[in-house]
Amino acid sequence: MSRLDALKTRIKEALPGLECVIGWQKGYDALHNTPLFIRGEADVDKLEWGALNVHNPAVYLPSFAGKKVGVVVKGCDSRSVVELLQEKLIDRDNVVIFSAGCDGVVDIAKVRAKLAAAGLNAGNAEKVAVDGKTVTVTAAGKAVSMPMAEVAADKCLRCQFPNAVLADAFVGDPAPQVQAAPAADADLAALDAMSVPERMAFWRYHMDRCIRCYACRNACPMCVCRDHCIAQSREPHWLSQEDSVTEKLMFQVVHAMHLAGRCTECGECQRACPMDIPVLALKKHLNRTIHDLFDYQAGVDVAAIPPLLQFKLEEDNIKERSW
Amino acid sequence: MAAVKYIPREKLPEWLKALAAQSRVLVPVEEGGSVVFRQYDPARAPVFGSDATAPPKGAVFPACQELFSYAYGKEGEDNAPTLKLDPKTEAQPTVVFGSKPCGARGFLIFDRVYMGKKFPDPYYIAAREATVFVTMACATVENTCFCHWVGSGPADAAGSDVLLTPVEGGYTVEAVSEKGAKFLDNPALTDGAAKAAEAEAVKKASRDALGEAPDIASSPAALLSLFDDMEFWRDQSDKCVSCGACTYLCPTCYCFSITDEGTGTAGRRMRSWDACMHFQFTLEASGHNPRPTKAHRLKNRVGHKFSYYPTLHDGLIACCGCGRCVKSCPVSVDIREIVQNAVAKAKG
Amino acid sequence: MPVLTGKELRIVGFLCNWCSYGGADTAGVGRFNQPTDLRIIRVPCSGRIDPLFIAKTLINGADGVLVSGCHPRDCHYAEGNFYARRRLEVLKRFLPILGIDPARFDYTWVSASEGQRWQKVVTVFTEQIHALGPATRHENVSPELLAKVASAIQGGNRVAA
Amino acid sequence: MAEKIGVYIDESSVAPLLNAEELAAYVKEKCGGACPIVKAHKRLSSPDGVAMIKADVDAGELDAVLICGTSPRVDWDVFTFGDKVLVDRVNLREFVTLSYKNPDGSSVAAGGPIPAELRSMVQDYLRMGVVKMQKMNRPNPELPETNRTILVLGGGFTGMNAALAAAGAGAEVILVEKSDKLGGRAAGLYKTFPMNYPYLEATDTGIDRLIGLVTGNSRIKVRLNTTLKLLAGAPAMYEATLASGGNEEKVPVGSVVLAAGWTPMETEALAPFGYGKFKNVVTSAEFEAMVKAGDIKRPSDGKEPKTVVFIQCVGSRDKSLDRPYCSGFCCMYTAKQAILTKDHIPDSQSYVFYMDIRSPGKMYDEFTRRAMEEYGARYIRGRVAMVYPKDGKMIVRGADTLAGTQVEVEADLVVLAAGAEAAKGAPQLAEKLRISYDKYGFFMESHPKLKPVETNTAGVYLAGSCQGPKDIPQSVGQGSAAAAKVLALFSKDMLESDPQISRVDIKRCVGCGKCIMTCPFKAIKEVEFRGQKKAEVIETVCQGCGICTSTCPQGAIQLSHFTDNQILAEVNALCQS
Repeated sequence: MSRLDALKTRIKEALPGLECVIGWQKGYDALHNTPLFIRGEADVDKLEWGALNVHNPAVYLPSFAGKKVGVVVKGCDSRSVVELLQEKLIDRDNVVIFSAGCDGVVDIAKVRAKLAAAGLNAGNAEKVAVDGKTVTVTAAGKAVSMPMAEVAADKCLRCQFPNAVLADAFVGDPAPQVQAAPAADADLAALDAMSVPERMAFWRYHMDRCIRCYACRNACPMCVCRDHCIAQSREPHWLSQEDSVTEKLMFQVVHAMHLAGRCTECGECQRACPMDIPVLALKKHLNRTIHDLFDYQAGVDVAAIPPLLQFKLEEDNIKERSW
Repeated sequence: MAAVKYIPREKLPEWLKALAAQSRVLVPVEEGGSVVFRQYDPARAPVFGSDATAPPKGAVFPACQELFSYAYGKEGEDNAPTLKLDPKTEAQPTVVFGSKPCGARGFLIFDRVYMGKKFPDPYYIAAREATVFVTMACATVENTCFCHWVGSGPADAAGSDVLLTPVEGGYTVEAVSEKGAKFLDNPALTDGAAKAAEAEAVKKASRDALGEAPDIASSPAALLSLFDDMEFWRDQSDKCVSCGACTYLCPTCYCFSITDEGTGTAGRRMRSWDACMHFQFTLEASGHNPRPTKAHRLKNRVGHKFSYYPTLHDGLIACCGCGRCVKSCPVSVDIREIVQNAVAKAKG
Repeated sequence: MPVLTGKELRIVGFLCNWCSYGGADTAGVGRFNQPTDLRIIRVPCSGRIDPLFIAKTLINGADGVLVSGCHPRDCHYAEGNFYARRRLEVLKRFLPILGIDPARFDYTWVSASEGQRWQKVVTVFTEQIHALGPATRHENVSPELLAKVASAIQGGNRVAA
Repeated sequence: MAEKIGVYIDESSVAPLLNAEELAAYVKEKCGGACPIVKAHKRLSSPDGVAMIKADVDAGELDAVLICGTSPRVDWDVFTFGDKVLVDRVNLREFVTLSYKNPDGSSVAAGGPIPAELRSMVQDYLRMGVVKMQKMNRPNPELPETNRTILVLGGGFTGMNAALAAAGAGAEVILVEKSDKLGGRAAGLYKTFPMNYPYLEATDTGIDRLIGLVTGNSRIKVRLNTTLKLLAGAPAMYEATLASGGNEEKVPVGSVVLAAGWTPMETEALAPFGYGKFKNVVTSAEFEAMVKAGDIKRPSDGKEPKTVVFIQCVGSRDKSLDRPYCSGFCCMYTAKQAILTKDHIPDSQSYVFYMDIRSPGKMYDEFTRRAMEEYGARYIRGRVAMVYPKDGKMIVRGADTLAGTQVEVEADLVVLAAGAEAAKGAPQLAEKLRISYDKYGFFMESHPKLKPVETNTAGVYLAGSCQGPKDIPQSVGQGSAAAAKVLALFSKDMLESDPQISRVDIKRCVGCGKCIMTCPFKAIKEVEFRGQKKAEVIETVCQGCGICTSTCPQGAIQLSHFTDNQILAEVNALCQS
């Protein structure tokens, strides 16, 4: 039985006791899947499992507070579930986790770029076929094959958790671990190579086109403030309505700092950005910092205490300056 | 209507430079993978091939605009309180060059609200009158395009002043409005009669590529009939994450918010885009929110475009079918699907 | 405003009420010579300092930010400076990726009795900021630099050729 | 939100460098829209200054008062104007006029032109003060319970007197003593130099009677073998953590009187005189114990000493030891010990080596004269060069600077008047209480004349030798003074204005509980509100640190007086210009 069929079987069994089960289905075109909310048995057959399941369905869980729901997760998504459980934002008894081994998902932006390089528009995609190591997209009647390694999401290239860290129903064979991960993601490496003034210019360049839709925030499973985010409140009034780069970047700093020690690097912030702003690099850098300072990784242990909510009398890796 | 003119592709910079000498010229350029409208810079080649990620909405209706500055003070021996106001209504002459028809058509929806008799908006009127749209008809269409659903099309000139159509080697140029006619007076433009037929063929081809539009004429009534069907709206909005991408990138969304930004006793009154998908949009001072869930808010977004607005404005749908809300949505919420679902559901 | 026209730079200090604010008072009462660039914002505890205050201050154009609290283990509220230490260190390491020189921000501990230590800290920090010079604001980034970084990350090129 | 702010500039804080009227004009120009009253006054903390502000408040013109002058750590209890108005401070004295020097390090000439740096500094602080005040929220009428218990640290003469004075006025007192008995240094004394009429005889210290009074007082709870581990909170809302044995206990207190006392110098200063090497060299404290036991003997052989040499200023006034100060009471107790020696051993002869006789107390000089004239003690003005044994005696060799000769005395017993040092652990205690101490470990008062028993930590007072060496009468006086100051503090409705505590905006709170995790005082609890988890501050437990505020990502919990908006207003005032 395929992973997909096994998942469907398990979901059908559990569905009667659940408000709904969150997964993925086909979207408006061949290149896009979209979240699926299974409320009846007929919906189960819409379920998809594969490289186009780019979304992190954990983002929806806190909104079902008090109701018992099921969620289908990839390995990376499961870390968000763990983090939500750790922060008591969802209740373990109220969530049933379905999962299967994940062979990686595509980064639609990378696919778009590949198509553009071939003179095609992703907006004309007609067919997508994924077989193991190759993704083939047909657009405007022309098929373009691209190696999965070149269009996979950054997180997949360095994936430590292709299998869920926490699941109630894990079906099929576990997916193999990623071998020979790159030392650093390309975006982080590019920023690392820049001088400090160049980095300022970099953010000035990219944040300028931010439209402040807050998709980065709302797609983030850890942004639980959501409707009460300080970005849009007057009490407190952290950000003005002025659409300057300063204010826009400040929001990214708010988002990143609020995620320090909580971010599982699922990449939804950047994937969601309609303006293709590389906001994930900030979180990647911060995660690296948190790891260096506190030897901590978010979303792997429900019982862990986030590093910024605790302290040591003598810190191992913080050296205070002398005057 | 004036005769069709023609401009070869390589002459475009010449025309743009001439225009830029007289006014602000905004053209679509690539920036970090997105296409946005920026002031024309000969060093940056405009991108006319694909539809801009963000429409040229900000050219007339900025994302954030200072309405006036204010300062409270004291004056004279008796310390009489004073308030100084400094309104900023003047608008800069602007040419929006290379927008797709849907980008310009959006302002038709604005015009009825901000240039109507009831509440004329001086800021909008000044900017609108100072802006000329030189629009580029679509030679190709995308999966998300649905302009033909809402009474528009890939070569729709409504809302534009000049219409360009890409043809072999260049573009045909047609004046659509009187304002636009003045813009054709440039040596780079030659007679385009010979290219007219080819241009018409391009227009037809892209229109044909869109295929047949479904009948959504009943959408105003259908959506109204589903107003209280919250289960329907829950199902439609399940996957929505309540961000503002659809709204801010929509050429027809015209809602705004007003805030005072200042420290101490002086500051500025700002008008900025608002998004009905955000919780804050209808949040009342008491803390009560008449649209507390994303289901309420999505219902409003779809209802406003396909029911409430057309009901008030002679059946004009407040959507130009550009498909940005579909394409840019992080979770691919598809407004076409919702409207069709509503129509189907209302039929029973 | 005239303050920034001279050689003075804009340095903002966040000081905890119980220790460092007292230390700065002590330095004043002792009439210790101090640089004049610093403006002090009083907070009850270094644990009250949201790192975002510092980020906001620097992003909005301040040339330097100095935070000072009670020495570790001497916090008036027992634990505030321990939380602060973690948060502030994380922020300090976050700043460079934003394009802000981390030397523009420092945090330290000064007790209410350490007027002389306060004088030293302020003096050394102010010299450090003067060595860096005025901070660049986003609106003043040069077009050359912008052009240089424009293609640094080729993430989502959605433009058809 | 304050909309009608009265701004008051304290001339005594800004003059002569700055002109208070000019500053008032600046505030009026820049912030006039929010400040209906802007005034300068010669000295705001004077009764006249307070009355002026109070009159404006009573006239109903104001909803907030901004005091621009001294540091908020000073006079914090003077400026309270009831729960209708907010009060905040702008520090123009410590931060501006006292600390300002020209860039070249020179001081500003009074009356000369005001340097641009100084002008911008004072203007920035004034604007910051106004914008912060504009964002300050109205006082909350719900007040936390206040505590008026006085915690006295130190069960010596000073501490017991402070405790008795306070208890006598009806206050509850907790008297903490780190040793196993009350009495402190005085308990080791046989007698003290005369302190009462006719000031002729050494007299009983009265310590036993004092201990009796303290232990017999129902308002005073004595805790022996106990130390202060931590003091958290604010005046009338402090929480003291007391450690005793292995146990810790948290006790609510309203204020603290520090009477930590002193300790005699030890070996380092005493070694040059043979102390520790020769049995017959003893400290004055050891000698006093002999006298108290009625048994003055040479430690080496138990014989009664006939020749006793007292050496004064051992460790005191000694720059080489970094103890340049005078210990104050050694001259007097040495004279007393010389007299007592004669009393106990009539055929004895005392010698006193001294640098100067310092006996400024009432009838003190008369007493030292009696030692010389009636008891025949021989006073030799000069330093002792060396002390060494010879044939069972101690040879004390020194200079007689008045005679200009060297002298040698063959002594049976040498008594060293060891100087006073700050009590052990005094700096650590000071750090716990956030008060200042000098380089010798003595605590610093707020102001030598205006606030002699106050510290710069609100609600913490000091008395006795922990501030510097003092004799018993001075210590008693300070103990009583400290008690009076605490009682004065408690006599006011000091908490009529808004307490500095955190509050939860229940609409914004998402119930994640991060604030509960980081609150050091367990002052936040989880509650259910319309079926949703929310945080709630236990106002009486909240100490006002604000850790929760910087922990909460949605800013739903805000520390009053230091809200995000207030701090942001200050930041904006500094960055937007």
